[in-house]
Amino acid sequence: MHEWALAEAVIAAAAEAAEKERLKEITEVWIKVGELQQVELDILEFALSQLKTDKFKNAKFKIATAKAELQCRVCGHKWVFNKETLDKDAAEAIHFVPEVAHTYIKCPKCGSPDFEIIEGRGVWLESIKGAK
Amino acid sequence: MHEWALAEAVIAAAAEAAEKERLKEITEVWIKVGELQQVELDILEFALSQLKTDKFKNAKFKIATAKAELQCRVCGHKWVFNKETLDKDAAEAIHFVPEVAHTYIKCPKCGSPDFEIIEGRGVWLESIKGAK
Amino acid sequence: MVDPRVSIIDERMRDIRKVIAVSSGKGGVGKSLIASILGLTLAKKGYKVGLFDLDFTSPSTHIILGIEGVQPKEDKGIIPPKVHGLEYMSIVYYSRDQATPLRGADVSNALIELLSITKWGKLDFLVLDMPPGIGDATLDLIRLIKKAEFLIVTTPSQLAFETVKKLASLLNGLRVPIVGVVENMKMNQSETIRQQTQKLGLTYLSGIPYDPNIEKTIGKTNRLLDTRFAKKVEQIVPSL
Amino acid sequence: MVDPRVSIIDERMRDIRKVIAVSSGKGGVGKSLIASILGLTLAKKGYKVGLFDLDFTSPSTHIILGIEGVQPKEDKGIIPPKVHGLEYMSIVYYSRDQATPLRGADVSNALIELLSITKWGKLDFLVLDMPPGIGDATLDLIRLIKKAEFLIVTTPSQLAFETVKKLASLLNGLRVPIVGVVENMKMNQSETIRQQTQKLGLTYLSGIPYDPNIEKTIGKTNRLLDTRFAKKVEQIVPSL
Ligand SMILES: Nc1ncnc2c1ncn2[C@@H]1O[C@H](COP(=O)(O)OP(=O)(O)O)[C@@H](O)[C@H]1O
Ligand SMILES: Nc1ncnc2c1ncn2[C@@H]1O[C@H](COP(=O)(O)OP(=O)(O)O)[C@@H](O)[C@H]1O
Ligand SMILES: [Mg+2]
Ligand SMILES: [Mg+2]
Ligand SMILES: [Mg+2]
Ligand SMILES: [Mg+2]
Ligand code: NI
Ligand code: NI
Ligand SMILES: [Zn+2]
Ligand SMILES: [Zn+2]
Repeated sequence: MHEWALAEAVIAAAAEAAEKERLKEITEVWIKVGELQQVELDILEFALSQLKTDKFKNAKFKIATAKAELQCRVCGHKWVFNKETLDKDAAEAIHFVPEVAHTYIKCPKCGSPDFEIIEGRGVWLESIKGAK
Repeated sequence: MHEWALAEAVIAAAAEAAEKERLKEITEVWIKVGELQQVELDILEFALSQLKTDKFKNAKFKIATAKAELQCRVCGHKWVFNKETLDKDAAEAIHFVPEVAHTYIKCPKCGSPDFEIIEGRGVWLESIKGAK
Repeated sequence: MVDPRVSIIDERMRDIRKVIAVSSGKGGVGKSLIASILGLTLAKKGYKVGLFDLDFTSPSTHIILGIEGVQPKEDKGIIPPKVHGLEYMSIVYYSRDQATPLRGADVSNALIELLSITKWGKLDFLVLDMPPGIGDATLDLIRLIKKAEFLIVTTPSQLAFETVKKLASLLNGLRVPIVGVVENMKMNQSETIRQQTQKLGLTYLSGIPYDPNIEKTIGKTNRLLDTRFAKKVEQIVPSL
Repeated sequence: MVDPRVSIIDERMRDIRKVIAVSSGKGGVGKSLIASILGLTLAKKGYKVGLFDLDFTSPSTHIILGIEGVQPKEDKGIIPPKVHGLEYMSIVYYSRDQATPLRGADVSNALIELLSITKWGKLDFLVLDMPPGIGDATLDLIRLIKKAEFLIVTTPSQLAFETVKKLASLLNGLRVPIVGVVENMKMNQSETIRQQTQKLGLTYLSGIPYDPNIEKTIGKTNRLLDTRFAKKVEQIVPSL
């Protein structure tokens, strides 16, 4: 349920972006959600709908997900995060703070925890559309 | 004159890349040099020519330079590094270890040393061409 | 693409009156002990206090405070549990106190994540236990929490004071408020650090003696508050 | 685009027999003092020794060794000056000992730069003074210098030993060799840390007493070598 806090951030960031572009109304908000964080999309969507301010009253929220791709800094190996290979507690911890992936996940090829999350971390505001 | 050490690194990296691509001979080596580090290009070129091993005997080294663009993490301001605004010692220190830029350079807009070197740091191997 | 998290941090800090970052260029000077005891002391005085351990790769306030077996609640964000009167937040809730090797970019990301999802509510003081060095956590704090004030810890050693000078010069250059300097682990009555602190234009807040018995009180909050150490930390409160 | 620097690091390390990283999850445990005195001790025994200060945001070995007014020479790379018998390298040559706020990515870049341009030549030992925490410098060292061995420093405090356990578990997981553990600032004869070290399967190298007079010897290499501290550091040598 901390998805609510993330939704608040998205609304705040979209409002800021609209301000910058001098939009009176926001019609579309494109959001990208990385799978590493295992955000519950229906809760996120519900929260977004509840948090709508006036500017967003006709806004559609378009959510795309991105696979979480990890790359080892030691051996260069790339792989995709698979929640099923983790125990429940570890998966939940990563849900809150994706960086603790470095505690629970190791490079499947060389065993190093020194990998980069090259894609699929967190919630991003891709773009907004609206009317001036 | 530590350009020599950088040239050695370029030759080693190009040889590794050639190995990976199974090239018998290298004909072109594209190098990018960022201006932040103020590498002396004629020394770099001379060093490269002297360090050529057999595989490189017909190689041409193509060197492009990139302006050093810095961006402040606090206020977002972007600017281009200008050596002339620094005293000689600071410029020389940055020549050896570009990161000490954070000691001598501040964001011209907000005064923060917390900026990112978004382009124009160091010496890069862009690509190689050769024959199998 | 925009990272939406930074847009909500001001809102999350809105009802916090003061943010005190206990810091020092140097490690091992007593930042974590001072941050913990300062938190406890303020709570005992009736203030609403949060304590946030930002030393993600080597957290220690949970050991000092003997905190185990609690977890934040989830309610439209995460709500730090109240332990010994403190709203207490640490990465150990998620790392389970196992080795957590993090590069600077990861430290920055974890910090921003926790700042954006943690709901502190109304606080008089949020005490931050900072990692050593002048790196991602310190720079992000300066960047993201405009109301943060720094409490700088040193020891009588030249080695520590040199790094304090560097931190102070960085903060001064950016006009970030410095509450003052605490000299910890004093072995004698030397006034050197007091004088050097004042020469830098900074307030000398307290001189805490070296106390060989402090180790025995670690993990036991009542006993921690009974030490001379705690009495000396209390001297800082009026300056906050 | 390829960063060519990492391709030359093996070559730069080729003629170095042993690389000893003096480290600890914790700050302020004596890493810099031990690294400095270990370097001096090895040099006095006739070994060819390099000392490289990798605590870029809070360097201190130059203060401990009283090094001032020297700079590397440029000769197809940079050649560390020989000071007190040590080939000595530090970022202070370039930061002029001013505040150097670096994020982790900068620490990583500066480390790779210096590793790729520094010509140590033939050395018996390269001693590395590591920063606290488990961050970019430690991870890059593990990644880039395969022959690095870790000498881990702790104090008798639980707070320090907890971070040592984490560092050891990281290194063991990666099969990085650990020379052993040094217990610094011992206040009494307690065997606790020795026992806990052995329980982890690690070698207990030396127990160094707390010495209130060590501060007075800082900056004076002859006096540093005359301390009991130095005698205890000498005990480590046969294990290297
Ligand atoms: N005044 C003091 N007297 C004795 N020991 C102290 C004192 N202050 C701190 N310590 C001890 O010094 C070590 C470092 O303290 P810590 O708070 O972890 O420092 P930091 O957070 O700056 O790394 C710990 O073992 C702690 O118990
Ligand atoms: N055995 C000891 N006795 C007394 N003081 C010590 C001892 N070892 C280290 N110190 C002091 O403790 C402080 C931290 O030492 P330092 O080598 O800088 O640690 P680190 O590099 O781990 O941060 C310094 O002021 C140093 O002089
Ligand atoms: Mg989260
Ligand atoms: Mg250079
Ligand atoms: Mg601490
Ligand atoms: Mg040190
Ligand atoms: Ni959740
Ligand atoms: Ni040069
Ligand atoms: Zn790997
Ligand atoms: Zn700026």
